[in-house]
Formats: sequence, structure tokens, C-alpha cells
Amino acid sequence: MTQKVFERPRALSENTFSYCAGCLHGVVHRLIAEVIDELDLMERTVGICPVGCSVFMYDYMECDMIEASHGRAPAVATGVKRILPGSFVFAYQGDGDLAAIGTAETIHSAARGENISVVFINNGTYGMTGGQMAPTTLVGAKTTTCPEGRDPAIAGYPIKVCELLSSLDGPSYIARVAPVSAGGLAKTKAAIKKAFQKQLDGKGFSLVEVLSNCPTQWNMSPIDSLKWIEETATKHYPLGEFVDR
Amino acid sequence: MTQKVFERPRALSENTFSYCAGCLHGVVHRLIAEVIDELDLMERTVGICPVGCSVFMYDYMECDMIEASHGRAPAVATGVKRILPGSFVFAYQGDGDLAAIGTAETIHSAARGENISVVFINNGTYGMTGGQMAPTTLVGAKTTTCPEGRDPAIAGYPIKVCELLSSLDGPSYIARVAPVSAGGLAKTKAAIKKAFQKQLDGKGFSLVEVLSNCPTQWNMSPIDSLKWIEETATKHYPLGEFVDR
Amino acid sequence: MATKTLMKGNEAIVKGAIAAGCRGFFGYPITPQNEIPEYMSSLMPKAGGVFVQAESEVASINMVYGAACTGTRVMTTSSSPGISLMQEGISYIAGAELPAVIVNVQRGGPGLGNIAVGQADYFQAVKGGGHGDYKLLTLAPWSVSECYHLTALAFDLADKYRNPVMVLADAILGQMIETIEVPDKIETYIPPKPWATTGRKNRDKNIINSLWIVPQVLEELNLKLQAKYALMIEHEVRYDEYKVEDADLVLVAYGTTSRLCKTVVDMARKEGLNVGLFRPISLFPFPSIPLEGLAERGKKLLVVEMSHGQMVEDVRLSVNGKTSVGFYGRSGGMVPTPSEILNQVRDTLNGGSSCSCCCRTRSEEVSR
Amino acid sequence: MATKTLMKGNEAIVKGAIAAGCRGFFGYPITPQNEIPEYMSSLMPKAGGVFVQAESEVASINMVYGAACTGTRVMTTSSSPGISLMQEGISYIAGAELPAVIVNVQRGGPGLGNIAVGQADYFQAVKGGGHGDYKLLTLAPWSVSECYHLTALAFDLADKYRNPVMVLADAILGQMIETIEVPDKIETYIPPKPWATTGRKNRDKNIINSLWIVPQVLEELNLKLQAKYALMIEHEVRYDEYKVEDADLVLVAYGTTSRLCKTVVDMARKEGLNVGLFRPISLFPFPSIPLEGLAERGKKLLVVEMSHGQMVEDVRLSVNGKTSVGFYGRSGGMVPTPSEILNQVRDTLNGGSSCSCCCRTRSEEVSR
Amino acid sequence: MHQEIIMAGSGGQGVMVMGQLLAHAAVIEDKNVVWFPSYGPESRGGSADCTVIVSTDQIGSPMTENPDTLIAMNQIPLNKFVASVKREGVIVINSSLAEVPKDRSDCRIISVPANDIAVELGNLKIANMVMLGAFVELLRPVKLESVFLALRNVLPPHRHNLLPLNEQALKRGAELAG
Amino acid sequence: MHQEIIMAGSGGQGVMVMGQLLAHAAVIEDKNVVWFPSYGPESRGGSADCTVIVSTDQIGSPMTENPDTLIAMNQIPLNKFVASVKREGVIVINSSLAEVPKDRSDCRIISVPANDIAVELGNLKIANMVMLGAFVELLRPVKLESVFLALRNVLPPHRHNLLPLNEQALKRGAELAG
Amino acid sequence: MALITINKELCKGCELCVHFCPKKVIKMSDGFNAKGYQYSSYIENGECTGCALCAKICPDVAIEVWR
Amino acid sequence: MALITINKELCKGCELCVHFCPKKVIKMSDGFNAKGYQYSSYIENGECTGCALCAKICPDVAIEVWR
Ligand SMILES: Cc1ncc(C[n+]2csc(CCOP(=O)(O)OP(=O)(O)O)c2C)c(N)n1
Ligand SMILES: Cc1ncc(C[n+]2csc(CCOP(=O)(O)OP(=O)(O)O)c2C)c(N)n1
Ligand code: SF4
Ligand code: SF4
Ligand code: SF4
Ligand code: SF4
Repeated sequence: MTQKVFERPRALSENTFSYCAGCLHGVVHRLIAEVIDELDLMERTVGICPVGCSVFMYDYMECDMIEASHGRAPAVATGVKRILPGSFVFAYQGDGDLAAIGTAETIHSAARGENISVVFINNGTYGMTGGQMAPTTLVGAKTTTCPEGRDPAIAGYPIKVCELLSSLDGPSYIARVAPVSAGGLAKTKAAIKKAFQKQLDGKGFSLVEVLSNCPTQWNMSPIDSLKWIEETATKHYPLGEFVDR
Repeated sequence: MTQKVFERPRALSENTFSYCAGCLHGVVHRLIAEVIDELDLMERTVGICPVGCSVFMYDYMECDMIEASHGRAPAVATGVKRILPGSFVFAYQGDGDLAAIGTAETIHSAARGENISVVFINNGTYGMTGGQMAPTTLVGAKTTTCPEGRDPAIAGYPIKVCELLSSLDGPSYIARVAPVSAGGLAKTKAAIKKAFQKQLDGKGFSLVEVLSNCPTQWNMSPIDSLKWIEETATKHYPLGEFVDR
Repeated sequence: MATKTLMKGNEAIVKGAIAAGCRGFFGYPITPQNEIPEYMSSLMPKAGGVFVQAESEVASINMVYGAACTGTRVMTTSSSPGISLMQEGISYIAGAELPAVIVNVQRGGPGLGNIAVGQADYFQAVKGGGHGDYKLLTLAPWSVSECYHLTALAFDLADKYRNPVMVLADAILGQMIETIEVPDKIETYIPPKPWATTGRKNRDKNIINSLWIVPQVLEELNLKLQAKYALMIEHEVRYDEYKVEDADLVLVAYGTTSRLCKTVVDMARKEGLNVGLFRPISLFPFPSIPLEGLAERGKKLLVVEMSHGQMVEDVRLSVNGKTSVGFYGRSGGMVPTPSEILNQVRDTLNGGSSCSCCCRTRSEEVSR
Repeated sequence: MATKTLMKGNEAIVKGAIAAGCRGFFGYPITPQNEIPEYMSSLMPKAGGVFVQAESEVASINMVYGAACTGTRVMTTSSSPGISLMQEGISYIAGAELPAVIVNVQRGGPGLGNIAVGQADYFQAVKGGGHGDYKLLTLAPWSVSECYHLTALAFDLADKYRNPVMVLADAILGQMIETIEVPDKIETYIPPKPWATTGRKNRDKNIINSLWIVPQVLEELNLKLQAKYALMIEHEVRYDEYKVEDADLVLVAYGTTSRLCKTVVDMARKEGLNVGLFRPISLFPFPSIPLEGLAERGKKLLVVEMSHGQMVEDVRLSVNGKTSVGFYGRSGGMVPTPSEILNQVRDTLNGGSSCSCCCRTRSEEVSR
Repeated sequence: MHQEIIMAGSGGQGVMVMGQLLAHAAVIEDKNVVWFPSYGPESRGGSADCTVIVSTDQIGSPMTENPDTLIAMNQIPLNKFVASVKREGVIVINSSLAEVPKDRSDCRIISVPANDIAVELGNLKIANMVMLGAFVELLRPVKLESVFLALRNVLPPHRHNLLPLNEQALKRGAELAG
Repeated sequence: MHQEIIMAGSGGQGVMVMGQLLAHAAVIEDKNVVWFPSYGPESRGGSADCTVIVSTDQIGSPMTENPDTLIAMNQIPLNKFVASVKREGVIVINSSLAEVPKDRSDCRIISVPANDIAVELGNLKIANMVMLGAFVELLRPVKLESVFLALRNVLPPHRHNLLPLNEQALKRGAELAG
Repeated sequence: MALITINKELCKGCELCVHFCPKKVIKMSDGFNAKGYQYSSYIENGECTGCALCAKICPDVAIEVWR
Repeated sequence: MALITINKELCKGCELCVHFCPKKVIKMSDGFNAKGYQYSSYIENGECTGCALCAKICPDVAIEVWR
């Protein structure tokens, strides 16, 4: 007798994602929803959406959601969590959002050990606004605002968010994952679950950096974009757990 | 025949500092002025003052000076230096300025490897506004906004700026010094000189963190404040060169 | 019951907020309002609330945004440059229809300016310093007592309209200490907040949002906001009058300046000049109809501000040419002295120049 | 000589800036102005200038502040929420009397709003969204060609007055492509800038600052600024008229809306209605005197905006009750269609409701 | 001459390019032209449409309420805009992906199986050129030769190898309408 | 009764506390009072002065243009405010640090060697209390006993060991003026 | 006995499932769905092990797995 | 022969020079300067080595050193 062994998680709505074909935003949404289901968090979750391609995340999740202004999701999350310490609060952010305009909010919510969880989608570009350079764009990579390729003499060096935050005493969990293979998908989910569990245990700030893709702005097929992450991105952004305490 | 072996550096104006008695802001100003004299930089220097007790620094220096808005000195410095690559640009910032409101500007000017030099005065408090908690206030320390002492459960953990910036590829020089002893004074000057030289050599972002005092807000005699730095602050903020390349 | 005591304006703001049930404060130090976060850091925890010293004003206002999403009464405070940094966040709070209280203890501007008194953030408060067609309900205290009571009222109004409310104070009000009768308890009404994002237990999911990608839908939001503002205009106009009945000339001023003008009225009356004072307490909604009434009764108006002419525009829009509107202003922390103002009053009553487009010219010219 | 070509509004802003000698651009992506930083990233280096993608709008405006200190022509661009984040920095630039150009390609608000067209940042631009008594000289293009030429002019005016100049465009102007004649070279005058902080070689030290701790001194700065604004009012008023001579009703609109209104004028004339168009090009200084002139000649005015009534206040202040001022507005990215506006025109000419305090009410009510 | 056209489709169907090509052709003929886009919020997959106004007069409003012509690349935009087309206007539909509307019998409706033709020509991406060819042939806002010329100007030199394919697609469309 | 006083000195001289003490004493006597400070920009070392208005009426303006009394803790603030004092007003000067002004012969000028007395009493910091004592004794805006009472309210309990010293200083000042 | 079902209207034709399927039992179909995407489809040849890799990589949660 | 001069009007009486002087040739004076600070003064006992430590720690650059 066959039964369903894989289905849409309850915490995910029925709405079709507005993402481009092959964009991993959808995969990460699903993993978050699965973890929310597994930890039975839906009734106390407040999720914070960023400004970026995932700006409509509130339509895709079945839990309470708040749309933050660009880069300020950790501040918004702080406001919610401080007032409702019994809630479960996660923020979902892109690299422009978290590592450019939101740098101060990121660092300080981490330093404060704010008891929130951040899922950070590093796709090396500003997807929504048309593929401009992000703080995480690799040296040499071409974008619409570094058409000749990122030149460190002009645009400096990419920021490694996990490494940056690891010097702080506030975070309880910092990890980088890449959901681009069977193993990578499993590790991504495990990291998200661990991060969420840290919050439930009152351990303070947790962050999972997901090396993601943007087939559209990278001008690659989805499968090539995954290969590129596996072969190139992980060289510059090594995977692993950076903080776990 | 006696001759003057120590006198007011040329780059320092005749104006009396508005600082409290025993405040090391004055010492660091003088050291910067001495280095400007020694490297013969006065005619091409543009200095950026922060908002903080040293907000009037433009009155104390003999070079061109710009008053920045609170926390944005590195962005202002970037604007100047990009337009005038032949100029010598330094920013002077307190811990509220550099490590709180200015976090994003600090991290990104460092990540860009912006060819500027930052002198960062870490006195663990907001001097000018009346001794509120700074991002660098040590756990347990009392301030006007953590009257019971900084409690990590409420206010999180202090940020170690040198350690934080060291994960970036942009900086050419990052050091922490404490001008609270004969040796410390010499090292402070040497570090400032090295930082400035990095800029002259086109090596990119340099930063010297000076462990400083605030006898007024700390409610200590000047000499006790220096002892406290030597004995306590340096335990949490180890001295040394963090980046040098 | 009430206790008569001495209190600093900044302290009164804190106490009024807590009395009204404010249980979340998020702020950043800036003179001349530092006592607010300082008091909050000890009083808020004692009241069972939350105090967070944010890393910046941008973070403060976004923490307020998040905290307001939970339906709890929350606030932030700052002074001029810090309030400027909050403009995006304020626009979001207005767009997402969240109740929140923002206090501006105005100082001298523009730029870094100084830490002395100013009233040059009037436009920013009432016209909307942020982007889009939103309005802050804006209340202007003139005493330590009103710092207390209007702050408390601000929370009720914020909840009633699901709209950010600004208390527009100034450096003098924030720093001065005066006698105040503190009530043991204040009346406050906190409505149910079924929209709050507190976890979807026993209900459908809630979303707090100001993004409406389809123009029709965003226009609907805007029309809803405008309807709300119309209701405010109908129900929330507040003002005070002093000796206007028989006045030939009515001074129009708010906040600290209105106190100076009260002294001027008394001085003028001693000289036999029939002068009165009209004091807007709500700056938005602006008390246009009562002012129009004064105009229709033939009274001349003289607006006094610590700015180069901002509220004067709302006064002129109110009277729409029906009477002359003069202006006298000082700035940069300079406080117009009662005798200066009185000179201006004498001039105006003697048919001296009265400004008809003062908002566009220098106070000197206007005040000549 | 000029070349006729096709160009997008955002591209025209870039080309106009570079033609006027702009050699520093500091910006952050935001729709609908992304083409500006994108073009800048390749054209600015080619022109020997500097392009920096800042980490935020707050950083952008402060980089502009720093770069402007050197006396070089520099600019930033953004759209509504991003401009809100710049308010503190803009106030500093105004306070420090630095020349700089800021372009706002307005979108729908408030809050995150949407990326469609809007004109609801008018107040922010002309009244001062930041703290203190400063003014931005504000220019409003209505075509791709004006995007080019007014941006170029903005640099001259910024230098002339040592004041920030805003170009207030909108999503339609930024995104549309139309025919433009690009001159080979444009006239521009860059005055000497002895105040610039470029290193004190062969001169005394220069300081750029907006901190004046002594109130008297800060007031002096303010008076100096006001005197400058008075000069702008005298010399920099710009506007355009279309068929106003014999008009009974004059539409008042700027930017994209004024183009729609031009179509309306032509449609109305075909029906035999005497309608004209008055188009402010400078929003500050606002063309009050010519508008007052129209009022005195008995013409009714109908203000059309993509907002719930902002410029209408300046129109009312200009005519000071001398004629009726109607208002019609749409928002949230909704564009008033020529036929909608024409209906409004017919109503108004038939003595239908004309608004006297539209700025405070819903467009629906006003437009009924 | 004054023609207002709405071109509508989904992201990736080349609607914007089609409009811009027409605009460039108009400049070549020294006409006035305005092109105005509207995108969905996402980079891809959302709706995408643009307005082109070609005129021998000065152009006022850059938008159109009631276009003379609608070019619809698939069903969704067709449904969205069909009612707005001017009475007795023209509707060009990509019949590979959309059905002839029932309630616009006043209009002239041209069905172009653009996707099928494009697949036939070996590249789905040039369905837009097929549509444009049909429209230009039909209403002559510009000459087809001007569109060919414009193609040369618009395509970057290293893409000129694509010129024959595009021209072929334009011609196939034109034949259909002819 | 309506008295307007400016108290002026340098940071660290206790001018603010002196004013607040007077304000508290006024509340004890059920009078209306406003205290208003002005600081230099720095936490210490700059100038510091405050205005106190004590009145049996409601108080309008919280500032004073022409105070009834100036209390000057040293020369710089004396110079700054001396001209503003109301005709035939009162000027109390700390004669340890300031000289009697020449051009205010209309005023009643009281010289109090407050620093010397304070050093004599063993604590330079209570020079302000000496000045306040002299002023209160002279103009009676409140009773000296009310100031003593106010001291008890204002000083935190763990500082009450300082009460005798402060009272002594107030009394020494009062004696001088008496 | 394992099998998958693909919701063709959710599918955007990214082909990731095709590449990820270890048994190669997914192919791209010839047709287009309502949104104009060429969707993927399941090849029922009995080799599907129900490993769910396709479902786990599918960004549009278009695949359900039965075992 | 070394000596120092202290500009008494610049001195704020912080006493740092007193503590830093290895030869203890600086003391606080009894008088006050114009700003009301008790300033420091040099004890001329011939033991000053001109090491300039006092000058280097003086936050107000009030000390000059001669050798
Ligand atoms: C204050 C402000 N600045 C800029 C923008 C424009 N904006 C929207 S999304 C975005 C960046 C998106 O990039 P990222 O965070 O990397 O997310 P992605 O779209 O790649 O998922 C920007 C700059 C905005 N909405 N608000
Ligand atoms: C936007 C803004 N926010 C806040 C302030 C108020 N403010 C002035 S200085 C300062 C902090 C000073 O602390 P720090 O940078 O550590 O320097 P210090 O005074 O200790 O030398 C603050 C918060 C301001 N001027 N502008
Ligand atoms: S633009 Fe990039 S990040 Fe955004 S939805 Fe498309 S593929 Fe994903
Ligand atoms: S307050 Fe502190 S940091 Fe500021 S001048 Fe005084 S001692 Fe120095
Ligand atoms: S992975 Fe999903 S969206 Fe992509 S082709 Fe397969 S079923 Fe379709
Ligand atoms: S270190 Fe300088 S300021 Fe301090 S006591 Fe000595 S001379 Fe005076």
C-alpha cells in the first residue's frame, strides 16, 4: 500500500512562488516550513520577510509574518522577540539586505545575542533589483554595477558573513550550508533545525548562511548555477559550522 | 645650551581642548598631529571629525577638516578620498560613533579596502551625551543606561572592533593600543604612524583602536582611569597588531 | 488623587508613557532627550516592560515597528537629527497602520546644529518627512504637565487610529523642571488588536505589511489612510485659547513659544493692548476651523515660532486670505524674548508690515 | 549641434549629469532608478569620474557629503524609501552649504509601497523632510529631454547657491524611452570653490561644518540660508504655460502629471472648453507670483497630482483665497487618466465642487 | 499619424525588446515616439508589458487608456487588456498560447501562431519578432525596412549573426498579416 | 511674589544642584517653580548655568531676560550675565573667583568668598551652598528651613552623612548676608 | 513500489528534478502549462525508489512522493 | 641640564604629569588658573632628565621640555 512520503509542509501556503524557475529561495522556504512543522512551531512563529526577491514570503508561509524595511529585519525581529519572549521569531534575508544596508542591524542583533534565528540567502547579487553587485559578489564576477567584473580596487572585497560574526560573543550558532546536492540539502535542513532549536533553548542569536543561486541574474541554467555553487562559491565561502555553543 | 626637545606639534592649533581634565582625547590628538608633522602631510590632509566629545576636533587641528554626521565619518572619508586620491584622509571616531550607529559604514569602508585611516577611540562609553552604554562597554560596567551594570541578557556582549574587522580582506592594518604608560604612548604613536603610512603606500584601509578613558563618565580620577585601562580593559581588549599586510 | 511634585519634561514623558501602559522602549542617546532613555532603562524593567538601547535611530524605529506588530504599546524618542534618520521607518509604520509613539525633543538645526531649543521640525512632523501620503497625528505640549498627559494621550490615539503619533516637544520642555500634579492612575483605553502578529494560535495568520504591488490596492490603502486622517480632523483637533474674546491681535504659537507668548499677552494687556493667544495643541490635525473663526471675527494674527516660518503656512491655509497673518521667528537655539515679541505686537497693531508670504522670506524682513 | 536619439529617462539623468561635469556618483540600487547606478558604473569611470556603490542610502548621502567637500560636482540618486533614509544627510549638506545633486525617481508609497509611479514625496522635497529650516532647490522634469537638461542645470544651481538641489522625477519619467536631442556640449559654469577641503596647500585651513554650538551663531547661519532662499525665489523660479491666455480653468501639475494634463487641455479644447496648463518646473522656489497673476485674472485652478494633495497647498498659499483651487489626485501608482481629469474639468467648469481644503481630505471627496 | 500600441506578455517573452525595436524604427523615420514599460515585481516570470506611442505630433501622455492596437503574447495579458482596446481597434494575438476573444467583434483580430512559427524557425525566443512583423505589415506605424535597420542598431555587433534569423521571423509575421 | 534668578558658573561648580535645591524648597512651600538649565557642549569644564523662577502665580515664560538676581560662581559667567540683571536687582558674586563689577552701581552687590569658606569647611564642592545660603537669607524666595528640608529630600539616604556639612555651608552663607 | 506525482501547474520547468533523479525517471515534457512553462513529467518505468531527491530539490514544491 | 615649562593657563590639573614623572619633579600648586583649575608646577631641583614623559601624557599639551 503506497502512502505519501513527501508532501508540501503544513507551514507552507498553497500560493505559487513568484521566484524564477530554478531559484533556491523556494527550496529554503520549504525547508524552513518543514522545520517549523517538525518542531511544532507554527502557532507561535512570527516570521520577518526582507526586501528582496523574497519580499512576498508572507504569502508563502502559513504563520504570522511581518514585512520589514530593507535590511532591518533583525531590528524588527528584536522588537517582536523582546516583547514576546515566548514566540518563535525568524528573519529571512538576502545578501543585499543582510550584508549591505542591514550590516549594523545584523552585527548588533548578533552581538546582543538576540534570541532570534536568521536564515541568510547568499546568492552573490541583488536579485530583485536586477543583478547589481552585492557585498558577497566574488572578485571578478560581472554584475550590472560592475560590468567589467568586481574589481577590488574599486569595489573592495566580498564580506564573509559567518566569519565576520564569529568574532562576536553573542551568537549561539553560525553555519554555512549549500543545498545543491543530496547531502547539502540534508545539511541545510539540519542547520536550520539546529538554529531554530538554539532559539527554543534560549541560547541566543543563530544564523544559517545558505549559499544560493540566482539563475536569472547570473545568466545560467538552474543546474549550472548549482554546479557553480558547488565548485566555485564553496571555495570562497567554505561550508561548516562556525559557532555552536 | 638648552633647546626645546618637546613642543606643540605644528599640525595642532593653539586652541585649548574642550575635553575634561585628564581625558586622553587630547593625547591622541597630539600624537596624530605629531605624525602628520613627521610625515609632512599637513598640506594634503583632510581630517574627518566625528560626533562625540571630539566633535570640535576641527578647531584643534591645523589641517583641513570636515565635520561628519554621527557614525558616518568613514563614508565621508570615502567621498573625499575617492575624489582626491592624492590627499591624505583620516577619520577620528569614538566607540558610539564607530561601533554603534556607524557599524555599517565601518565594516564596508574596511571591506572595500578604502584607502583611508581611522583612529578609533574606545572609552567604553558615550562621553558627550552623558555616559550611556556603548557597544564596547564591558559586561557588568554601570552606565546611565545600564544603571545596574551591563547585563548580557539585556544588552548583549561588547564588540571587539579589531577582532571583528580582522576577518575582512580589505584592511591593510588593524591594531589596538593603550597610551597609558611610557611604552603604551610610544606604541600608540608608532601604530598611528604605521596606519598613516599604509595609506601613503596605497595599501588600503587602516585602523588603530586606542583604549582610552573617560574620567568624567567613569567617575574616576584620571590616574585611576589609566590604571583601570592597563589592568582591566586590556584583559578584555588585548593589545597588538591584528592585521598588517 | 494626584501628587504635586517637581519633574523634568523628559522625565514626565517617561512617566506619562508608562502610566499609559507603554511596555516597550527602543532608543538611542541624543541630547537634549538623554534623560528619557536613562529613566527608561530603570523604570521600564520595573514596570515589566522592555528597554533596549538600539545601535542607532534607524534600528530604534524598526524595533518599534516590530514591537508594535505585537500590539503592545511601544515608543521611541530622539531629537532632530535622530528623527530624520527615522523617516523611512516612520513611513513604514504609517503604511502598515501600526500604533506607535515617537517623541521629538527638537533642537537647533539644520545639520548637526546645536543642542539648544528649536521648532524647525514642524514641517517634518506634520507634512511627512518620509515618503508617501501619510500623516502623523502630532501633539505639542507646552508644560511639563502636558509632557506627561499628552504622551499618555498619544498612546490612546495611536491605538484608536492605528497610526503613529508624534509628540513634538523641544529642548526647553525636555530640560526644564517644574511643578506637576501626577495623577495616581490615568484613564486609558487599549482596544483589542486582532491584527497583531503574536503567533496564529486559534486564528488565521496575520500579516503586517506595507507592500502592495498592485497600484489599485495601494491606492485603496491610501484612501483608507486619508479617510482615517479625515476622522482625525473631525475628532482630534485640540487647541487652547487665552484672552482671545476681545483681542484685536491673536498670537498663534505652540510649545515653549506659546508660553513666552502667554507672558507677552499679559505684558500687552498691561499696556492696554487687546492681545490674545491661540495655541494649537494638535498640530496635525491642525485647528483650522477655530482659526478661520478668529479670522472671520476680524482679528489679526501673528504667528511666533522658533523657526523661519513653518506653522505659519498652516495658519495661512486655515484663514485663506481672510485676515492678515504676521510672523516672527528666531532660530538656531535663539529664543524670542517676550519683549521682542511685544515689539512685534505693537508694530502689527500700529499697522506695521504684516507678512503675507513669510514662509518664503527671512524672518528679518518679515519682522521688520 | 545636437543628435536626435532615443533615451530612457534614467539614462538621460546620467548623461545630463556627466555633461554638466559631474565626476562623482555614490548610490544604492532601488527600483525604478536602477539604470542610473548601472549606467554610472560604466560611464563615470570613462568620464574620469568616480562611481561607488555604497552599502546603503545613508552611506551614499554621506559619501556625497564628503565628495562635495572637495568642490567636485557629485550626486546621488534613489527612489522614495531610499530618499527618506537620506534626510539626516541632506539636512547636513544644506547646513554645511555644500553643492550636491540628489535625484528622487518617486514611486508609490508610503512604506514599501510599490515600484509604480507616484508624486507623494513633494512635501519631503520642498518643505524639508529632514530637520531644521533648510530648503532644497527642487526641479521637476516632465520629459526625457528635461531629465537631461534639468539634471545638468541642477549642478549649476547647486554651485551657484552652495545648496543641495533635488531633481524630483518619477517612475514613469525614469522608465520611459523617448526622443531627445542631445547637445554635443552644454554650457555650464563652475565657480571657484575656495572653501573646499582639498588640503591646505598655499592657503589657510578650511573647515566644513554644520555645528554651531552658540545659538547666535547658528541663527546667523540660518539667516544666511534664508537670504539664499530669498535669492532663489527672486532668480530661480521656472515654469511653463500652455494655452493659459484665454483659459477659464487652468490645470496646475508638474512632472508626468503635467504631460497627462497637456493631453487633457487638447481634449478639452476640442470640446470647446477653455482650459490651459500651468506647469511649475521649479517646485522650490515655487512660482507663486505667476500663479497669483492667474488668480487675479479670475481663472479657476485645478491641481492634479499623483498624491492626495501636496502641491495644492503651495498653490493655495500662492493665490491666498483669490480664486478657487480644485484638486484631483490618484495614488499608489494609479495614474489619473486624461478622461478622468477631463471629467473633473467639466465638473469644475460647471461650478461643481471645488476644494478649499483638499489637502486634508480624500481625493474621492474632493473629486466628487 | 498617431498610433498607440500596448504590447503584453510574460517575462521572458521579449515584449520589451519588441517595443523598443518599434521605437527605434520610428526614430529612423524621424517620428516622435514614447516607449513605456511596466514590469511585474519579479525579474522573471511575472507579467511584462509596454506601451509604444508613435506620432508625427508632439506626444503628451506617455500612457494610453485605449490603445489603437493590442499585441498579446499569451492568454493572461490578453484577458487583462482586451477590454481597453479602442472601438474598432486591432488585436494581434499569439494564437499558440491564446484564444480569440469573443466579445470584441468590433475589432480586427489577427491570430499569429508565433510560438509555433518560432519553434519551426528553430528558436522559441523570436516569437516576438513574428508578432511584430505581422503588426507592422498590418498597420504600418513604420516601414518594415526601418525595423530591419533598427535591428542593426539595437543588436550589439557580436550579436549580428542573429540578424538573419530575426529578419526571417519578422518577414514570416509580415507574410501572415499580408 | 515672583522672583527670577540666574545662577551661573562652570561645570563642576554645582550650579545646577543649587538651582534644583531652591526649586524643591519652593515646592515645599507650595509655590510654583520652573528650573531651566543651559550647559556647554561638554560634560565638564564648559559653562553651566540655570534659571529658577519662583512664583505664587502661574509661570509663563520659563526663561528670564532680566533676572531679579544673578548668582555668579566665577568671573566668566559674571561677565556674561551682569548686564542682563534688572535695574536695581541683586548680584551675588563668589568673591574668591570674581571681582565686583564696576558698572552696576544700581544693583545691590553681595560678595561671598564662597571658595575660601568652602575650603575652610573642608570641601571645595560646597561653595555653591554657601552662595545659596547668602542669597536665600537676603531675598527670601523661600525660607532657609525649606532649603534644609529640601536637602533631605534631594540627597539620597546614603548621602545623608553630608547633611550637616551642607547645612553648615548654607548657614555660613546666610550669616554673611545677614 | 514508489512513484512521484508532479503538479504541472506548479512546475516552472527548471529541470533540476531531471538532473537530480538518480534513476533518471523524470523528463521534460513537450507541452506548456498555463503560465507558459515547459513542465517536467514522470516516466513510469518502475525504477523510482521513492528517494524523494527530486522533491527535495524542486524549488516550487511541485513534486509529491509515494512509497 | 633639562627642564620643563608648564603653561598654567592650559593646565587642567589632571595630575597625570605628577604621576608620570619618574623623578617626581612636578607637584600640584595651591593656586587656581583663570578657568578655576588647580594647576601643576615644576619643582626646580635639578633632577629633571628631560625624558618628556610628563609632556607626552599631558592631555592638554601644556608642557614643553628643554634639554
Ligand atoms: C531603502 C531601500 N533601498 C533599496 C531598496 C531596493 N531594493 C529592493 S530589494 C534590494 C536588494 C535585494 O538583494 P538581496 O537582499 O540580495 O535579495 P535577493 O533579491 O537577491 O533575493 C534592493 C536594493 C529598497 N526597497 N529600500
Ligand atoms: C544621529 C545622531 N544620533 C545621536 C546623536 C547624539 N550623540 C552625540 S555624540 C554621541 C555618542 C558619543 O559617544 P562616542 O562616539 O563613544 O564618543 P565620546 O563622546 O565618548 O568621545 C551621540 C549618541 C547625534 N548627534 N546624532
Ligand atoms: S532574480 Fe534571482 S534570486 Fe530573484 S527569484 Fe529570480 S533567480 Fe531567484
Ligand atoms: S566626557 Fe569623557 S570622553 Fe568626553 S571629554 Fe570628558 S573625559 Fe573625555
Ligand atoms: S524541479 Fe520542480 S519546478 Fe523544476 S522542473 Fe522539476 S518539477 Fe518542475
Ligand atoms: S598633565 Fe597637563 S593638564 Fe594634567 S596636570 Fe600636568 S600639566 Fe596639567
